[in-house]
Amino acid sequence: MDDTTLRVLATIVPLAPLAAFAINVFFGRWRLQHLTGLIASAALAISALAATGILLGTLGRHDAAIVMLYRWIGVGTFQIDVSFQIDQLSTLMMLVVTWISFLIHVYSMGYMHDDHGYWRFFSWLPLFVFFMLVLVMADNYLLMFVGWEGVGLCSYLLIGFWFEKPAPQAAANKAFWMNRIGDWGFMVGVILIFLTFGSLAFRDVFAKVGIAQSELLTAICLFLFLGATGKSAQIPLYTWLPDAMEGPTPVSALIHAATMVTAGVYMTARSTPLFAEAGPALLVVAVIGTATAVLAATIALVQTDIKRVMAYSTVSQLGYMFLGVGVGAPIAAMFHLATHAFFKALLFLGSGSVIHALGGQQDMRHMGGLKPKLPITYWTMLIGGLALAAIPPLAGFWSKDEIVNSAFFRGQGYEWFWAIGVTTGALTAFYTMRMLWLTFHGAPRDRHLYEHAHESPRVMTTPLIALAVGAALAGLVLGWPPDAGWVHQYLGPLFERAEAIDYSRIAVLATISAVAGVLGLGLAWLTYARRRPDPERVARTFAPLYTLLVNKWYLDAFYDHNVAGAFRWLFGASWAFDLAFIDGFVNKLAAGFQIGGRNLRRLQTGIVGNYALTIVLGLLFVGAAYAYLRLRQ
Amino acid sequence: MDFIAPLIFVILAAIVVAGGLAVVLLPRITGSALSMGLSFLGMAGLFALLGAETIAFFQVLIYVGAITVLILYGVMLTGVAPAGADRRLFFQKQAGWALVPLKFVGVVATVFALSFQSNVVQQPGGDLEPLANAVFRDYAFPFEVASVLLLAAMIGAIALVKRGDD
Amino acid sequence: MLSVPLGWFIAVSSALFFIGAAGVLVRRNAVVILMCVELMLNAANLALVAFSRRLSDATPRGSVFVIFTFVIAAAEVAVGLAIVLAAYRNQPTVEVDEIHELKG
Amino acid sequence: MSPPGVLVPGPFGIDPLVWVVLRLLIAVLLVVGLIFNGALLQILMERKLQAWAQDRVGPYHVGPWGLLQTFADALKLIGKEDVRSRFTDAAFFLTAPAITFTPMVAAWVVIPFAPGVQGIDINIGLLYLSSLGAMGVLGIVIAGWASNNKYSLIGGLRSAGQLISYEVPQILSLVTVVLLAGSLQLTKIATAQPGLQLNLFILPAAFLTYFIAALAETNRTPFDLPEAESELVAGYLTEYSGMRWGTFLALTEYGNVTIVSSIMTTLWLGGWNGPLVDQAPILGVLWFTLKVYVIIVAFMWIRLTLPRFRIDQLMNFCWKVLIPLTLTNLFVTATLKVALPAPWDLIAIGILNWGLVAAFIVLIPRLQRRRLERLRERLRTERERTLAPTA
Repeated sequence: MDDTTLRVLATIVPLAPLAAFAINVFFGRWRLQHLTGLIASAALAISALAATGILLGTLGRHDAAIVMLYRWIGVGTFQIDVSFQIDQLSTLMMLVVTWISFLIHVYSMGYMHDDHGYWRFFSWLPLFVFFMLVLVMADNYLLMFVGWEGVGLCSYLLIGFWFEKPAPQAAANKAFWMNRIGDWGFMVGVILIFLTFGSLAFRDVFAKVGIAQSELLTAICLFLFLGATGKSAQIPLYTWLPDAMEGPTPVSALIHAATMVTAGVYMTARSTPLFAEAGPALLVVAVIGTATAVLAATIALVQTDIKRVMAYSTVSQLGYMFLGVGVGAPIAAMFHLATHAFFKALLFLGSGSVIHALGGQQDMRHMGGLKPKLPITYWTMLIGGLALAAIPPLAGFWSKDEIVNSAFFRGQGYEWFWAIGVTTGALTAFYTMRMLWLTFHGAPRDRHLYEHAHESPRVMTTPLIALAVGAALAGLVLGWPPDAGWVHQYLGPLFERAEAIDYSRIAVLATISAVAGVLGLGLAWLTYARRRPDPERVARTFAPLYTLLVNKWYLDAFYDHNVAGAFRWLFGASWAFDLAFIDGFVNKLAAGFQIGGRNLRRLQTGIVGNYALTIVLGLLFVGAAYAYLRLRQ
Repeated sequence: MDFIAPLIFVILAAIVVAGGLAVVLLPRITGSALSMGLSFLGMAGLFALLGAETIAFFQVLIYVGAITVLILYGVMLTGVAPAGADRRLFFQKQAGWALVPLKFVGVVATVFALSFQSNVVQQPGGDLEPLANAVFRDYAFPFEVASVLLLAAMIGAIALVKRGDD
Repeated sequence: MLSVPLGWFIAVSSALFFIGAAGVLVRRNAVVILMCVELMLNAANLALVAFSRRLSDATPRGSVFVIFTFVIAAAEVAVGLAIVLAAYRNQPTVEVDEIHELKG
Repeated sequence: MSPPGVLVPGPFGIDPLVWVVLRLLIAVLLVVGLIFNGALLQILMERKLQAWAQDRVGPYHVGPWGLLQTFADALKLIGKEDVRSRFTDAAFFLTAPAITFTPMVAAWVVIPFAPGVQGIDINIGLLYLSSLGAMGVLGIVIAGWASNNKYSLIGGLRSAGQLISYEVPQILSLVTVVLLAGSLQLTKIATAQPGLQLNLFILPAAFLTYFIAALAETNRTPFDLPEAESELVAGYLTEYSGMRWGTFLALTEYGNVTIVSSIMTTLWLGGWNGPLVDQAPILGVLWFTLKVYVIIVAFMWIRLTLPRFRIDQLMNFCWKVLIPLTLTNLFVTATLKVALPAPWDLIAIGILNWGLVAAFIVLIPRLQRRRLERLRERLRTERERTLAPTA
């Protein structure tokens, strides 16, 4: 592909959603109304096709293509361009983002059909896609930060989409604040990078990675990772994501499952050259990722809101991705990111379809037995659920397995990560099965809702089917054979291979995790279908544990009371200090000035001319002084 | 041709200085405004003579086309007060007293300035491109700041003259 | 071909500047004072351009400053006139020595 | 044409110094002749066109088909007694027509009629034209002021407000073209449009906005508020008569119309470009004049078709419709020009511009209709409120 074509395509990819945003936001309200969805979807289709074109055109290419649009800031040595880096990583992200977004846009045309904010929805959604594309295509940290903040803004707008209700407002604010903490970290990281390397472009920074002191590099990476924990909902900043489910379901699918929350993973993978040199930073990433995976999976076990189960599941899966990056397998992490985008978007859209069918009911305790009513939704969600539970040969199996296997092969105690990962896999399978069973099987628990349930329209089911195909096949197509599949060959040149792979043991490991997954499924089936053991009795027996889980390990409460309380105390103290010392000093000073002013105000005649005269006299004085000094020389 | 440039200079300088004097001395405020416009025009001519045509036309566009008209607007909206120069004289006396050293310094500065004997060089090809390069490349940031200043001034002016009831 | 010495331009500039300064001191009408301030700004512009042409750098810095002066002059006239109008509305006079409501 | 101040030997062995003076004289005579004759011709044309459109005969007494009517009018104006009210401000009253007339004449210097047929080809031609256009306001304000007549004063102030406001979209539209051509030099802009690759097809939105702004800048209907006879008698012209009036209205107004038409011709219609110009450059004058007159006829046509704006409508239209539109256009054009490589940017800009034109055409009637509905609504509620106690 020649440079001009690449340039045009790379410009079209982000600009098409931006154009859709511009049209919809300016004209959507009055003139276009119900055309906005179509416009946005068409723009996304264009964008997705252009991204595919870029993939096909750059297949054989191993170096990164830089598409510079223009110089954004050029002050002295501080030069920032608006330019895109087209390499394997960004192309993969572009493809995932544009195609998933396209499907979700199409789905939303059905889902949001009767909403009075239809045009508003289809203004923010393409804007989000635009910022997301800027984030993944940027060739420097500052432009990435623009996209980073932009997706945060759109996330805020879309979580609070139904702003007339109090809960979405609160959720939007929470997401905003949590992200702010993370963004602060990211910003500090970026500033440190500039101070250390004198540039923000990825290629310059990575080329010069050796000049930084190891401690400084660790600090940079930890700050960047703090940003990633905010955006990608990891411990300690994960609590906003479950609340973000107050937004419309397509938003949850697109932003809070498939794309935006993976930005942290992408950023960490993109910064691999930094992290690799940064001593303990990778270990921190791995530990946090694993901890988040376990924690979120346990909370997901007891959630009753179908979307919240998904949300905690997303947090958990993101933990897996960070584990992948942390153990030095960014390819596996990116692979999981891609497959996760498919099956999690599918699951969200499927649950959206269920919610749509039940007229807005999200509580699984009111569902049950919906399988005959919603056949397409059921079968597609089943595929998605099995993929999430990592049952071979569906997509999730290949990618997740690779992450935990990488941990195992790393050795040196990293086997623990493998063990925890596999256990968490069983938990994942358990809550997935629980969710599916409670929703679709058994007896209907709410007759009224059941009677009125209906399958969603074509425009919603078609994306479900498309995503189901992806969720079923993506792993096999991209990841077979293990560790030498297409995705490895494609991304391979970007990342150095961390560990040698012992193929003979892969089969054993894969069997173990498959068995773990099946075990989880089976246990859930026994519990909820056969009531052996009865779930209520289990909850009673392990009452303390159950309470702990239902209350989300008391972390939310901890944040609300202790962290916020600590801050409140700090603010109170500083206010008191302010009153006593700073204000006291200022007041005394002011009193002094008052006395002085009372005497000096006679100079203030209120006649402008006098002031002008004073200025001129001052000028004369300065001129005379200058002349005197000049003449004395 | 050597005499033409100094001749033009003298004519333009006379216009500028006479216009400036008229601004100060004419009793009628509209007269002041018009002579200010004249002085600005002469100044534009001086700029053109210096080879800074772009600046010269900006001068016409902004000073003659906008500022003078704006001032005329101001004159007409505030009404023309009768030239009552004899109501409070104490301030004028002060000013006149101050003007003596001021004029003295002015004369000294003028004499001093006349000792710059080197001629002004005229570069070939006009000043449009160097100016554009300077403003939009080297001074891009100050330029942006200046535009923000203009915006602030505009909002401030609107806020100041906006009546409460509309 | 241009044979006007730099000093002449500076002389005109300083003359205009002091005319403007004298005007600010002598005249009592606020609008006239604004005009005189404009004259002073213009005088500065002339000096800037003249020196800039004399130095003949690749970047005409003086001319760039003149452009900034334009901006300042426009802003100053807009805000100044607005203030004069607001004051006039308050107390129908534009004589600066009769407007001293803000006197402390 | 040679740069200013450089001596070139004239034809027929005329001494260089003499040739400079001679050339100046010829140019001045030419331009003055052009302006006077152009005004006479255009007034006749306008009257004939109006008559034609309104199914009348129009002037037919003087000369064959009334062709000499305007010449007679001009003679009458020149011969008229110079009447001036005692209460006018003499100095300003007398200089005001000159203040508006002079920049108009000066503007002709840079108009490129054909390759080589141009006063002077400076590289900031458009800036020159814009700055001269801004100067004319002064004369109108002064005229309104000096007439010592309320109608005149209001007319003058309105005119100043109108001209200053519409200068913004006018210059912004010009800048859009300058962005594409990459030059402020009129000949370069004209030659940058070879064949049918006219800016009119690439930047129709800029053309449209410039056209509208030019209507306002030249005080033509529907923007002729300063001289709105139904409300202001004749605005700033009320106290003027004789040739002073003629200078103001006939010469300056028609001269300005010709100048903005020339600018449009150069910037959007390719200037002198046309068949056979390469072989015979002097043909360019013909093409140029033809294009200019097409635009002038469009001006007259609009005057025949549209009623006058109200002053608030005029200002609203400028600040709320025209300036946002031109700003959008400028922003989009600049972005695309920077973002896309060579052949694509023109295509994209063209598509977006036509889109803007379409949006403009769709939007304006809608806005008007909505305003009208709101007005009717208000009137109805007011009527109901006033009628309520009696009913």
